[in-house]
Amino acid sequence: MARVAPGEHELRRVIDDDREVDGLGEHELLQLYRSMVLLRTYDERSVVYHRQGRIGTYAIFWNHEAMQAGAVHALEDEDWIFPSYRESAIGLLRGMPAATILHWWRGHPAGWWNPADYNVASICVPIATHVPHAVGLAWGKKLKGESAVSIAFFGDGATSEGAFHEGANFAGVMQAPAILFCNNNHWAISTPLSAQTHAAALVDKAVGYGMPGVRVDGGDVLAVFEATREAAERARSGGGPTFIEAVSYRAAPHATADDPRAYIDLERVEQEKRNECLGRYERYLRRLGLLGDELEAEIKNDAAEAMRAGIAAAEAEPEPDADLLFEHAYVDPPPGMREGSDG
Amino acid sequence: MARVAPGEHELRRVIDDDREVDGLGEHELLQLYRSMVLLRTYDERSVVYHRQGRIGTYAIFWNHEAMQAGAVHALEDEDWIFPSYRESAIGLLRGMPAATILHWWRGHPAGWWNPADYNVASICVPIATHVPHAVGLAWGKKLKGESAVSIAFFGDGATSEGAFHEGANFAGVMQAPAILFCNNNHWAISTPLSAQTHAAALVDKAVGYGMPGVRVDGGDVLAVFEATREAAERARSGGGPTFIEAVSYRAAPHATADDPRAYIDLERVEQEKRNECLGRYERYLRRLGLLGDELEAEIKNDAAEAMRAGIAAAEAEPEPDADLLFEHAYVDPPPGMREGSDG
Amino acid sequence: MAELLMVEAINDAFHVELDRDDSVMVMGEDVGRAGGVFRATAGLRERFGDRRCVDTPLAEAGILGTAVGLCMAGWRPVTEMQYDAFSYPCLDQLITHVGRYHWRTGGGMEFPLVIRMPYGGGVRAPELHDDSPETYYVHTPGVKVAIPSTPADAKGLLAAAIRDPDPVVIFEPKLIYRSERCEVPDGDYVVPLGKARLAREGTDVTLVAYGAMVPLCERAADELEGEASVEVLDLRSLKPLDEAALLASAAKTGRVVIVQEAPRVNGFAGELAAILAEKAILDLRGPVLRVTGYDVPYPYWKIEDTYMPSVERVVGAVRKLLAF
Amino acid sequence: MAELLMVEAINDAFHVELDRDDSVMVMGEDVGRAGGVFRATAGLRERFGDRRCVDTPLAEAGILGTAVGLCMAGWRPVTEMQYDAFSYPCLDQLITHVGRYHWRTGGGMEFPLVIRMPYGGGVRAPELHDDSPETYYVHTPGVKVAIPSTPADAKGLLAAAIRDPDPVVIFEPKLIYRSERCEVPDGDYVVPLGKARLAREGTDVTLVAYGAMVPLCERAADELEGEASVEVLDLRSLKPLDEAALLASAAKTGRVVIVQEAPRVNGFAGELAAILAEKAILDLRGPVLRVTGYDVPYPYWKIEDTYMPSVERVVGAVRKLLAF
Ligand SMILES: Cc1ncc(C[n+]2csc(CCOP(=O)(O)OP(=O)(O)O)c2C)c(N)n1
Ligand SMILES: Cc1ncc(C[n+]2csc(CCOP(=O)(O)OP(=O)(O)O)c2C)c(N)n1
Ligand SMILES: [Mg+2]
Ligand SMILES: [Mg+2]
Repeated sequence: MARVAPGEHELRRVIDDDREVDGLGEHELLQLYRSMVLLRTYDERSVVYHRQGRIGTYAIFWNHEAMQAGAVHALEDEDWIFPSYRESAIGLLRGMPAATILHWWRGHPAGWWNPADYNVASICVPIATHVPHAVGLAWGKKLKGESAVSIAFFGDGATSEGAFHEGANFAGVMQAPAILFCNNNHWAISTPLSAQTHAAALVDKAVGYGMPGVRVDGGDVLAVFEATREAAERARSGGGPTFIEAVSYRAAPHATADDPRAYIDLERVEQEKRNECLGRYERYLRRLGLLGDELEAEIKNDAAEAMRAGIAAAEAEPEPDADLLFEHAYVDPPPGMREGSDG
Repeated sequence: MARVAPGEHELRRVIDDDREVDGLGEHELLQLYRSMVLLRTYDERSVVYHRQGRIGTYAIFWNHEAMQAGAVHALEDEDWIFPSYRESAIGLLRGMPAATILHWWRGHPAGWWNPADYNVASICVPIATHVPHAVGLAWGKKLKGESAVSIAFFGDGATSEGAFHEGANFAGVMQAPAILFCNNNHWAISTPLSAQTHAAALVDKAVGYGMPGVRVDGGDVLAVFEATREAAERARSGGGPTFIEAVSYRAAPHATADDPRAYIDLERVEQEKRNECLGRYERYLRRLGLLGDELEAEIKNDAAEAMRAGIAAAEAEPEPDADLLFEHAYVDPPPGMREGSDG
Repeated sequence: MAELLMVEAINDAFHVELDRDDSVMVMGEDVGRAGGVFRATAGLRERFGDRRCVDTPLAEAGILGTAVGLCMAGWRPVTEMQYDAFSYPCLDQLITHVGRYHWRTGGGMEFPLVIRMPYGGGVRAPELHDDSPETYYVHTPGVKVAIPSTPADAKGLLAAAIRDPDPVVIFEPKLIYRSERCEVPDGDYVVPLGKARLAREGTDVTLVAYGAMVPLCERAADELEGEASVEVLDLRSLKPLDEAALLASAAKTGRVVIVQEAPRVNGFAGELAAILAEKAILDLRGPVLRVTGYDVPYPYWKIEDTYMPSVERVVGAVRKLLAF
Repeated sequence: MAELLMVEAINDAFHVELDRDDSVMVMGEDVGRAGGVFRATAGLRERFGDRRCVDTPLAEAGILGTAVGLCMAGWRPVTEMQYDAFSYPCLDQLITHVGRYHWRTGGGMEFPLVIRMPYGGGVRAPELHDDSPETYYVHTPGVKVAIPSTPADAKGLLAAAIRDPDPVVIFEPKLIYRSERCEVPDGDYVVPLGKARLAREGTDVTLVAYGAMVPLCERAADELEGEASVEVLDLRSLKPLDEAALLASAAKTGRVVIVQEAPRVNGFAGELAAILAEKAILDLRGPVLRVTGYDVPYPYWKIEDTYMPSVERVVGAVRKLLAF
């Protein structure tokens, strides 16, 4: 009977083990921190903006910042990121203006970007359907002899979809330089992990695709960094894809429209909040003596400022021209495209 | 890094290990033999009938009889079988007339049966799409407090489809009393296993669904029987689903329309033919002293007679009434169903 | 009679039907613990248990595929697709199996399953929460399709679908899920499939619509008050189609405008126009006009109103037709 | 000019296009080692290597989904779906991504991929080898659809599709893959999308068709020789549609019969009839008739001829129209 060797289910950790990660100096550690703060600020402000009616329904990623920042920092600029709605603001880490992402959530066409400008694919709304895209891109780069790697972010729920499976299998067969990054936050809206899979751990799926699987503490930005860097190096050097299960917990509602009190264990949520990823990393940096009150305040101010500027820029944008409806549906549109009113 | 404990990849065997299977007496062993002969005869005659223009394109299952007979004999009559086109004649083992199956391949509506008559679902043509059906049936029986188990037969290629994945995952989550029986004959038409998956073995997929996986010699009818019986017992007693990988080899063309010489290793095919499953079982029965020339001839004659009667009955059937076109599209058809000519 | 929102009427239908027939079960993403993201299935898990109201894994083909097997085990599964555009992964099971399995068994087995989903635009939602996919479903043989436009019809059509021996797909216009409370009959209530509803009588022109386009057409009729006597036909059911009602109204008014929010090309409005071109050619006093979505991806919501058929566009089409 | 079967003409187009542009690649089930189950891709793997002619895993959504990513890496992937009905698993990728990704990037990236598949009935095959799924594709915004009926068009349209900057779906009528050898221009040869072909000129009635229904209409026209002068319009491309050619022919003859083998309800013939009902109402001398498949699962092949539009049914419709 097939089974995974039990030891493999242990989470890789850095912060709680008080380890250090090779090659990460003071500068890099603080850059990581800046990224996490930027994401955290984006997220918290967005919830406020939603309440103020400035943006629409918004998918909260509070306590997911370590996964997003840790993974992105482990990549090269040439590498491609395929986000789900949960990573909507990940482009910030590639220099995308906050206003762009705010526009996306405002339903404004200025929120649609050219992926080639940042090597960040469009936000994928239908679950898991971007996994084959990320694999196709990585495979395509390899076929062209280029060295870029791709990473797809998706949730625990996504692993149930056929699209995940077909993409992961292609990745294995084509030995695509792709990283399948599963954010296992234990919930798919109201559906708990136990109703999503009977596997002992999601990482167990990796073996069925013939690819290495790694299980990492998703609240530990350095562990995520380390695991992703290793996967990216393997991919870039021809070693094929890796499945990363980052174990975390959704300590906020699924989105602004959701009320998790009906289904979630509130005590567990409180416990997770006390151990949330940004605070954990702050305490680590303080233990190393790299972060003090002043620097923390400065970094948080910078992020708050970026968001103030972002929302101001977004709101200064004129309302979109209705004729945009017909822009870009096709490169070379069929003559009937605009028909709809009365022939 | 997750990986399957290496020992698990070994094939379970009975015949080559010269073991015996608990609870299989002389009668049962010969019944198994009769079933294999019946299937073999059906298959070989069908290829001839195709050449004679009596039936259409036909999917050959030569050297797959051990898997089909071994598995079906391990089930109870209440258990449901979900065949693919490769198991088109599996109903024979449940008392379905040969003529019915021949009709299916003749494109005659008399080839469509009521699954409830035999607990054999309709032949599934689109790859892997019947896996969720088998799982849903098993889950539904369990919800009703009934004890029936289901088995779905599918190929190595089928494991790449999203439908396989979604069905298998449901089986795990619902702890459905289902057996996922993968006939790994190493080819999906012209596509070799190595282009289908990067997994070391297909059985490695089981762990990702949190279900037991078994790897068995698909040419060894007794090994298949034993593994399936164990899976059925586990399912019936509430232990949930099992994935069985039966390792075999497609020693014949994919179907009558296929010419494998363009892609297959002909030497390997010859070697597989010499070790084909019916001969292996015959030699085993002879070693046990259960089979002699006379009995073998009698059993083979019976099967040949059944096929002669089957094709005669099929060809005696009148051509179908064209109005059948409109039968059974709906239970309660919409008024416009028959419109098509000119309004 | 209670005054209910559409989504409450649907919930009421569930309570009645699950109580009435214990082979009915509900399954889908978030239908149980959360009671559905629109709360259409609220309270069912508590009342009927987690075996008859099942939170499934996130896998639409798995939901519909296992539902086929559940039918074979004697269940009447009512599946939910969480949103229109998230139903697309189930199309393979729909077309290859759901619509064919009864036929494939020579009529031996029935597949009385229901697929329901919120559909349509105008709700200021992110991408892919706005589609009107009825064409993909109605074109598929073996499958019936209904689309309510009022709370009472939402209840009655769902009940009819659950009791129907064939697979039925119900599209629920999420734009009007909570737009208005209306009287809904208590308890057992069935609106038979295949009967259109004359939402408004008129003599000069017929507006044909379904779902969220029906109240829009009624507003257009209001707008045209004094100018033209407008009939509004709410189809309610696309297959079976109440062709008699369509042809009768066309014969009466001689002028037909069909309103559909789905993209125009090969949408269901085309089928209706084709029926008129075949069977009402001598009754028509002018062209059959279609007011529809466009052959473009459903847009960002800041400009979605430009995509959606509007009162203005419908009124414009009517005026054009009257002036023909 | 060589005399080629349709499937040979397709193979020829592949050789020319892969040679011409080294960003073109071919992918699908059995397209490489076996050269395709119909041998449409024969010889490509040998000539262009296994990186440009790829045997994929058995996974249609994976094929189309990775093709989207390949486009982002600068490739022009030509995907094969092995048969019509086996393309349904790719519909989710088609509708949610293939048709929307260019728009989603604000026009920044192009997705010049091709999906091709053998389609249609009449070939004495088992279940699900006979579908005509064009409606599911043509209704999808952002996607173009072409269907050749001759070997030369099969070559020219495939070349046009490969060079087109938008996603294009090509349905190849397998019934006539090997029915007849015709002259096919050598080398570079493109038939632009959106131009219909007047297969036969006539003055009394127009038969509108595409794919395998075109030769059938020509046979019907032969049958009607002496009785009526029949025009046969081969659309070749469903989107973009040559509406001008359709309206011109309707204006000339005043009588139109549309022939489609897909099930009738909400099929593409309905769209064509709707266009006529909108834009040709003053030209029509009688109803627009549709000769189509029925709203039933494609049948067992012993009786498939009853399902398929026949010369007899087309002739019957024409006579009915002439007598109107
Ligand atoms: C194909 C599809 N089905 C359903 C949905 C609706 N939906 C949006 S988020 C979500 C849950 C996703 O859970 P998970 O994959 O764990 O990601 P998380 O939201 O936890 O990041 C669902 C069901 C969708 N977006 N796409
Ligand atoms: C969804 C789908 N795609 C493609 C096909 C065409 N097809 C028929 S058999 C086959 C190969 C199947 O291989 P495998 O699953 O290994 O089963 P085997 O034929 O070896 O028994 C293919 C691609 C199909 N029937 N269904
Ligand atoms: Mg999750
Ligand atoms: Mg195989």
